[in-house]
Amino acid sequence: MAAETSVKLVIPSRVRLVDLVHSAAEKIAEIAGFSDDEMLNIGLAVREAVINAIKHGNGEDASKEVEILLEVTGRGLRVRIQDGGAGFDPEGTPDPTAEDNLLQTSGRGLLLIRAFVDDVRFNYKQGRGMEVTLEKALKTG
Amino acid sequence: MAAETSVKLVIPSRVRLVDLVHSAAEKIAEIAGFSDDEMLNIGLAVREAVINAIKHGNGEDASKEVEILLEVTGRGLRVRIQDGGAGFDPEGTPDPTAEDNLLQTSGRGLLLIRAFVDDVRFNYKQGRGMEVTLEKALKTG
Amino acid sequence: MKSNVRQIGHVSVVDLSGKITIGEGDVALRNAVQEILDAGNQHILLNLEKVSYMDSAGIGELVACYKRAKEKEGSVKLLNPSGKVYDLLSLTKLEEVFDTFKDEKEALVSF
Amino acid sequence: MKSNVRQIGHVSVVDLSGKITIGEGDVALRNAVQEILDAGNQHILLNLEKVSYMDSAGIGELVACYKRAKEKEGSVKLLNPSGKVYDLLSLTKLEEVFDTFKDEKEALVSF
Ligand SMILES: Nc1ncnc2c1ncn2[C@@H]1O[C@H](COP(=O)(O)OP(=O)(O)O)[C@@H](O)[C@H]1O
Ligand SMILES: Nc1ncnc2c1ncn2[C@@H]1O[C@H](COP(=O)(O)OP(=O)(O)O)[C@@H](O)[C@H]1O
Repeated sequence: MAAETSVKLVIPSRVRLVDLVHSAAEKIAEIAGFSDDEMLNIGLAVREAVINAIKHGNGEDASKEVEILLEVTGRGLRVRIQDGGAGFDPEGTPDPTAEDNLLQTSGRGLLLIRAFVDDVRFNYKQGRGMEVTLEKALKTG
Repeated sequence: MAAETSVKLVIPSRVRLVDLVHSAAEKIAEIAGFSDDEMLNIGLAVREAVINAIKHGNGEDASKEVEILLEVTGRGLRVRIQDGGAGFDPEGTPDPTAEDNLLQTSGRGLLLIRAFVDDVRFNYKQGRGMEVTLEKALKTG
Repeated sequence: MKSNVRQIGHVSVVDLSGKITIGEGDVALRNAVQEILDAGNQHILLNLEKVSYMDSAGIGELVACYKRAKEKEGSVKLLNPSGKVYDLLSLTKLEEVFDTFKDEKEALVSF
Repeated sequence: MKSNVRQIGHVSVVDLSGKITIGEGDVALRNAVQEILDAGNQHILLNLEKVSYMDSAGIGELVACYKRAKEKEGSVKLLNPSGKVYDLLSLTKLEEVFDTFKDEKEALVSF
């Protein structure tokens, strides 16, 4: 395991487990030293990425797992969310804030993820699935 | 993974991560349908077992992991806590409620674990470490 | 999430509290609004003051409610989105969709 | 965990709130009691009314405080352990060790 302060969670693809992962992410953010407001943001970003892994990555197939690694790094927090799906092109999704899309009832998850952490990386691993990495640095000074 | 509603957590042996595991155990107990009071009891039992795994099992060596599996079963909840330690004889520990031991400042963890769940099993796995299994059934009727 | 409906004239004010999130809050919101529409009312003011946050499913459900009311020639407006909820509405540009008020009376007369 | 000390005559009443658990609450309790003893006071009433729960480390620290006060010819007594905390004291048979009170005035005159 990479960091001394880290938690790996492995869950079957069930939406009812999202709250638990969300709380764990908030706790780790608190331990890492983030403010209450940043903690909420990190929690929401992790939540959205986990929901995507469960729904889009694993198609809510409870026999498929989602693995979430929460790590306190020297700079802040790193979160990796791994599903067992076919991946997707993150640049190919429609912009939910475009005039024509405002009345869509979905499609806002990636927007929230990108807004609430500093860096989001998508990495498709052949034979494993999609790995989404979120990074958030502690404010210094 | 055994149960459709389950969470596996893997943590390095650090006491500061105990609260996070404790909350996850409470959440799973809630999902399983336990009452608030039983949820508190389950949380405390898991907490004590995880503290023991971190301190006694792994000697707070952060390079050693503790694995916690929380599973909603047909009957209630099962929790497995696995450390990387040398194991111990659970029958060989002193009774903290004996007159002579009342003023000891430690030695009450196993008592609490046994009091707060229905069944506790200790299973030493050669080359892996101690596995403690807690079971708690939902009250029916 | 909890909801409570107050009927004030032709406006149904829905006091929401808790989180509007996937699997629970979003379903509760959908049901609350559907009941109002089924009862033949179509002017809905969602009081978000006590909603601590929403996720994308909750935000999607807000939009779904808006569209359902619109289909019945009605409308959904928002009262007092606070902190994080306000940030989310602004981030998703849904401020442009929803009429939003700080004062309940002002909101009521706007319908 | 939070603590606040009120000195009433020769008794130091420590109002505790939160959780007395490993790594935080237990250390906070130890420090609070040590400060009282260091200041030359040795009659201590721990008000547990707002303590939601303890783990075995917290319980152990309660006992450690008791012993430290005793060494200085003092005592540690308990006020209003509620719910889960009461259960824990009874389960561990520490009721037999600690004088425990429901009423602050009764506790105060007992020292
Ligand atoms: N882990 C994933 N695996 C496969 N596809 C994904 C994943 N995450 C997101 N997507 C794709 O990106 C689209 C946009 O995702 P998002 O912005 O979260 O909105 P929503 O989940 O509401 O559709 C999804 O509809 C899906 O097609
Ligand atoms: N996972 C474990 N690995 C090794 N030894 C253990 C483990 N859990 C408990 N023990 C042993 O059992 C003893 C009693 O444990 P417990 O009742 O929890 O009290 P405490 O942890 O305060 O000593 C410990 O002191 C330790 O020697």
